[in-house]
Amino acid sequence: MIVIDLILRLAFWLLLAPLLPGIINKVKAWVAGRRGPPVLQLYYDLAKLWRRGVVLSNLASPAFIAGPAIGWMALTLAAMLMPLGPAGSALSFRGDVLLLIYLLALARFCTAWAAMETGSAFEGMGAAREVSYAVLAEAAIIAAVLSLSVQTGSVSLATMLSPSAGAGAVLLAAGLFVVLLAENCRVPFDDPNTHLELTMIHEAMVLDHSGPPLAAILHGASIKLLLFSALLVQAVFPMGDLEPLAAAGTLAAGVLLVTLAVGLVESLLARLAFRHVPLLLTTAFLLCLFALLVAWKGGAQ
Amino acid sequence: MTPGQLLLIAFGSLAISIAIGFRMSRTWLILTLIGTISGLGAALRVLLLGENWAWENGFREHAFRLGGESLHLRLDGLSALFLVLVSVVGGAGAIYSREYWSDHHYPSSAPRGRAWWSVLLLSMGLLLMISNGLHFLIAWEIFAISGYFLIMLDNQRAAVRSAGWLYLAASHAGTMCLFAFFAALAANTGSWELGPMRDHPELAPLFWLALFGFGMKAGFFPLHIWLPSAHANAPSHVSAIMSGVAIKMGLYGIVRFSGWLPVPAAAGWVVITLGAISALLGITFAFAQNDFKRLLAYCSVENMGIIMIGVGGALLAVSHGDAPWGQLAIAGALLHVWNHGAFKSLLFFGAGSVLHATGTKDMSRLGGLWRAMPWTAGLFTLGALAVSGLPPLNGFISEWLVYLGLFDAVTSKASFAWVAMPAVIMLAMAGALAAASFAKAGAMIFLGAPRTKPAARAHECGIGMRGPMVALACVCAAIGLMPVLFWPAVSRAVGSWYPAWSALEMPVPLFTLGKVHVLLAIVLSFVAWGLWRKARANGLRRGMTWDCGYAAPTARMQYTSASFAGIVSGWFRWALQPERQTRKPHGYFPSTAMRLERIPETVLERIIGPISVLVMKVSTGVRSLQHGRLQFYILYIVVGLVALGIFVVLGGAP
Amino acid sequence: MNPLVLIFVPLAGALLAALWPSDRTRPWLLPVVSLVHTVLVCWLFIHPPPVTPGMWLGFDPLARAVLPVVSILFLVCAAYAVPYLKIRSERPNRVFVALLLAILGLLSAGHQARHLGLLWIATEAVTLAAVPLLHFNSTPRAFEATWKYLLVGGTGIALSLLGSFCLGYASLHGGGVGDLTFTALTAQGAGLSRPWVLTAWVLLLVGYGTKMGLAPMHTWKPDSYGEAPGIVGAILAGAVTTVAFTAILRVRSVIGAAGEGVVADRTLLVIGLFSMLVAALFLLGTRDFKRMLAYSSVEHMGILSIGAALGGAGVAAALFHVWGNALTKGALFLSAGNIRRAAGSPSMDNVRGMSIITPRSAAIFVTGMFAVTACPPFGPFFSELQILRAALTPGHSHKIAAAVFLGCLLLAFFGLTRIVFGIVDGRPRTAVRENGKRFVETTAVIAPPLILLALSLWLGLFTPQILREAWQDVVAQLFPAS
Amino acid sequence: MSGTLNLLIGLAMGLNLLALGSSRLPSLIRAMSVQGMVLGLMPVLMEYDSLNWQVLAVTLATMVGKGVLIPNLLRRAMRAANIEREIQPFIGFIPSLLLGAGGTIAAMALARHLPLLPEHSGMLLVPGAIASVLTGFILLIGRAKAISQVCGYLILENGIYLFGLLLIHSTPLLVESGILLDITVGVFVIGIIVDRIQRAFDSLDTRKLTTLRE
Repeated sequence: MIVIDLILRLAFWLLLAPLLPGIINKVKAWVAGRRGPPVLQLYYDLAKLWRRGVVLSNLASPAFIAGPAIGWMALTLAAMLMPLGPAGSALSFRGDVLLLIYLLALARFCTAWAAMETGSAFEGMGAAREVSYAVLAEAAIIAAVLSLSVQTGSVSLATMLSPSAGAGAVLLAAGLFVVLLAENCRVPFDDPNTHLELTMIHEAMVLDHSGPPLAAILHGASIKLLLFSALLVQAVFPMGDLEPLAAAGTLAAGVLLVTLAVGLVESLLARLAFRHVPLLLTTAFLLCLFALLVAWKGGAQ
Repeated sequence: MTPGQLLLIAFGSLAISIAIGFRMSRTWLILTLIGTISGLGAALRVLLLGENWAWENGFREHAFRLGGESLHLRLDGLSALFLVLVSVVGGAGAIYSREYWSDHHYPSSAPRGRAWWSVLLLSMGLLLMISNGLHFLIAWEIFAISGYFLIMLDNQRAAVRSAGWLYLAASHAGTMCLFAFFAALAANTGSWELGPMRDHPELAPLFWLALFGFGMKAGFFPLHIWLPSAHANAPSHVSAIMSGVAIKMGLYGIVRFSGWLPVPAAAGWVVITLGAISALLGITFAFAQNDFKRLLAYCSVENMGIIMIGVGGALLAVSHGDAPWGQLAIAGALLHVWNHGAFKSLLFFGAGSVLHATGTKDMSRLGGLWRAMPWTAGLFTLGALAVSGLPPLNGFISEWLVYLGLFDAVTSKASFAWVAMPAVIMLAMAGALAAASFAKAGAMIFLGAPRTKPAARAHECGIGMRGPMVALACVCAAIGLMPVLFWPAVSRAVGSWYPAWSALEMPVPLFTLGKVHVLLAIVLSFVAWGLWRKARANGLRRGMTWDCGYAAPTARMQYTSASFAGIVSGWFRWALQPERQTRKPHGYFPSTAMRLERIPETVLERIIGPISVLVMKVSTGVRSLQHGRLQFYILYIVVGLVALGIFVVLGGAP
Repeated sequence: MNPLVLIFVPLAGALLAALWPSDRTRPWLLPVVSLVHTVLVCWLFIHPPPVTPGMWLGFDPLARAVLPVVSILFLVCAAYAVPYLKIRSERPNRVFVALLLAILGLLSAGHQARHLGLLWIATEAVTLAAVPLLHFNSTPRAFEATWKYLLVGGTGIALSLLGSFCLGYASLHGGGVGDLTFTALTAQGAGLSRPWVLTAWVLLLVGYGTKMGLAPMHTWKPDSYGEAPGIVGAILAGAVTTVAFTAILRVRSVIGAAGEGVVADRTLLVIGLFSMLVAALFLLGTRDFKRMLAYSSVEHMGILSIGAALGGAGVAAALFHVWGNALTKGALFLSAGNIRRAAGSPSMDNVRGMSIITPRSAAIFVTGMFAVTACPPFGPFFSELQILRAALTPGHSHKIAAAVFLGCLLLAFFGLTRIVFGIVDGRPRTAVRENGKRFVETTAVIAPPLILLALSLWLGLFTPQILREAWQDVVAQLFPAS
Repeated sequence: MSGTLNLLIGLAMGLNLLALGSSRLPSLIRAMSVQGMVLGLMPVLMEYDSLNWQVLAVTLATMVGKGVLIPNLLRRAMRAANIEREIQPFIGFIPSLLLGAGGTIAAMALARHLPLLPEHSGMLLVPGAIASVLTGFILLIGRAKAISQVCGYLILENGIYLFGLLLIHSTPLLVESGILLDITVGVFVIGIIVDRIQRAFDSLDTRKLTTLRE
């Protein structure tokens, strides 16, 4: 039974994740009045990349390939910990939220490590930016998580996310949405489409990757996006007291909504200048912090 | 064998090895290993079988006393926990030093180094067991001074000398506080004997003395001034034991006496705050360093901060009616003592072999070493993952416990627990920064292309240095994958810290976490291997780094350590106060341009420096009174006479 | 046995030395005579003779508690003097040897003096006898140092004489019959006239404080310690200052009996702390490692007077410190003498890397430095910790004093380590390496400081109970109240 | 009898002022020696009813020591160094005179506060002693030439001796003679050192003696 559950879950995350970037691109195309690439474009790309050979820099060590693999798997396992509405999570225990956060950190570490492998200045730059902005992002996430656990008096995702939304839901939503944009390298932090390497964070880190490792990276990124949107939705929408089906529906709708929002942001906003990025992240952190304080006070009364 | 016998063997062999160390390095190594192993045995017996061991000299009154006090040793859970660390790192370092600081390379200082190493181990071991104020101070001072002489092994270098002096001065400042602490303790209780005395509320204020005195050694943030330079300039095996074990002695002091004595109400908050600050600022400074040993040293400041957060949480819980989350916090802190000891020594050993191979500590002169020294690279990477607190390694377990404690504190919504919220957030930021720092360190040292010739000519270290590193790496992995096995020891230590929490039941998730880690390890390695296979199958082509098509990349075009840390050091400019020198390129055919960035020892150079300058001014002023003119000397006598006369006439009222 | 032998044996030895024909064999008189002296002292220490109140001289508890260390220090220095005088064979040593022995006798007299006037005479005699020893090197610097020693010391002596008269007059005015033995004065107690007693206390404190070298009367110390041979420095710092300290203790007991103990203690505390502070500030900056020893001595005199000010346990600790300080300082002065001789200069500006040139002396010097800065497990550590404990006793706790005390110890440590490691570590100056006649570290010059250091260690770790009792007896006799 | 005594003490005080005011060394030395003689006489006057050989001996010794021996010693040193006068002292002569006078008045005032036995109440012993001690200090601090400093020191000792006379009746003479002995020995030593300094620096100007300093 557990095995089947695991397999289904795995399938869900692995298969569904690449859909989101497709949707985002569609939205952008639609806003811009273009036809745009098919929704399943990422699936094609992944399939193609999976069959391609690999060009390995002379300087790179085997970790150049191990890095993406570990990052990919770390994200997948993190996803396993993320409850899916009524379905709950594959495994839930006190403090699993911390494991989730640190698995994300592990993924980041490995990506950055792999990026530094080639000794390319661009990838070094990308890695530096990635790890630096992560500091603020981590702060925001932990604040958000704290506020959730203050609301619910629990430290395990399953119980943290289920009950009805707390007083700080709006703040939380805003904060987490910004974090989502930052962590997934979307506009206004990053632009997955441009190829001006200097302006990029994530894309700059994977310049030298090719073939299956690149596929792993792209797929991992899509899983991360789905993960965050699921987190955002369940943190904000009250679905603890809904029927299972309704809850599932709400979750799906919410995720779709988030994706659309991301798409709209991407098509309406321009990239921020780098010196403004920390400002925006700090704002996100402050939003989550306020959410936390609201939750704390709310409990005190 | 009983702990007593084991300890006898340990101290005996170490004592002999002091004398032996000057001559026979092999015998010395064997003796030291016997000593450390039996010490480890004794500690484990106490920790696992829970047979606390105590010994008072049964001789006649006045028969055999040191300084008029009869010897009293005791080895309980807490001491044993630290003793394990001393034994493991002490033994590993002894092996490592034999190749790293060999008679062949350092004929003059290697024998000294061996002897002082044994003295250091011996004094730390005794320190952990002595329960008499006078003897504690003796062991403490011997420990401090042996550390000094170990740092000074290479005392021909001026940098080493100044670092050593700074260490000695700071350490003595701490010791003076401890003088006051123990003297006041003895004056209040009427005896030098130490032990549980929570029932003397009047002793509570002494905690501040202990906090400063021991904190000086523990090196948390404002008191860390001596730490970076000392750890960076000492021989690497010394840095390893200094950073992995010696500073823990300061922590032992704080934990031990906060357990034995009553603590003031504010203690918990202060300690948490100090911990949080040193965690965040420590790692910020670490990230900004270019010297990888300095980076490691500052990272120790961060880790002490993490431990202090845990301890502070526990103190807070104790002072507010034994809130159960305090147990998790202190357990995490004590486990982190082991973890930090393990991975920090591993990292310093790795740093040592890099230094040994290339002769430079500057990361921006290294690079691409993984090819020449795969073992070091791999083990260093493992250490880096562990120190960044990433699963599935040991760092995560302890930080997870501390986090859990703080989260429970917050969710308990007790009004005094608010301090846990900022602590958690700062801890998280520190975690992210740690990952950043070690991504940088590993990448700058081992990845990319060699930036200088020595880096290109590097060679792998021998088995004598590799062995200890492998052993410590195994410890990291073991704690990470099987935390459950280590829980009983930690809970024993917690019990002996605060009896009310003895027989502490294991938090269930730890077991799950262990399983998850094992699964994680398997999956990750399997997938990594699989992807590698897949890439090979698809055809693996070696080529030049693409680098956006730039045809002639050179090693000097790589991102350097300073530029990697640039963003963050910009955010923390207020704390780091970086000193920048830049020469911009200009003209149509730009000539050479440069940008130097130096991170000063802010606290030392911006705060302590001016103060000491002031003191020296005063001293110079006073010294000018000794100007050699006899007439004035006699005048001084008259002045003294008159002053005393007035003082007496006023009845000596101050 | 009559304690007078302690005085007459050395004086006879001095006479013999003055008449002894040969410069080459004369130095051997020193160890021989002082060995006899030490044996006698130890014998008296174990079988203390009865002390009748009226005696002017007697092996009383205070003498019993202090004289042994003086004798031991002297013995070791005498043993060191033989090789030293061999090295300095170019200088005639008749006066040197004779006066050293005379000083031993006078010191014994001073420590045993139970009479105000006698005490003063002995002290002054010691002061004057030390003069030719100071300019043994007979360089202009040595003469200058001697001149300052003579006038500053003389002034101090004069003041202490005036003080003695005042105390005498206090007793006279209080209806005393002019018996100046301490027993009589203490017995008269509250009968002494208050204004005269206070005047006497101030004058005597300044006077004997000058001999002790308390700030601000310490100015003679660095000059004379800096210019005198190491052995003379050792005896001055370890033994001669002790006489002044015991004198102050005896007077203090009289003042206490007169009911002015509180004021006396306050003055002692203030002047002690002041001396420590001044010494610490000087130590931070001075660059000459023999003058450094002088300032360190000033600091320790401050510690002694603080201990005396704390009464009871403090006084016992101070006597303990007298022992520890004498032995450790002796070791430091002798090893410093070796280093000075080998390096050819006392200034850290041109001395360096002595751990390579004179490894053994350097090792002793460093260890002695740690010992003298109250690093365990040497004697001074235990005594200073006991003083600290006395200062923090809940009943009459001097928290601020304790804080200043520790602060000064710390500053002094900074200063000492700075200088000592400055001259010990590093690469030796080539000039020093190649200077013509190399100083060889024979056992004869290494053993004495080593023995002193070992004694200091032994004293700290295994303080014999009989010694503790001797110190307690002093407290019981001089400070019956506490 | 105390009338005569006070007369002598007044004389001594006057000599103090003379010593302070004189720039020529010989007159300084002479003042000091005369003062010594005067003081030497005093025990006889104080003890004249119970006169015994001890007192006489002390008197003789004092007068010879303070009045003859020491001054000659100093004169010799002075001649050796062929210096006649004190040039540019640290404290000028007029200021030292004023200081001395002020000191004497202060001494009178201070002495009031110290209780005296009836038999001493009429005498100027205490103020005289204090005055000479002050004079001694002023000379010690204010003069540059070694010889004048020695004179200052001796005047200081005179003051103390003067004070000691308060006790001459009660305390055994051993103290007194001991003091005398010390002073003489002291002065011999001083004389020797002065001589040595004169040789080493071929001058007795203490301004030259400032090589030992921080």
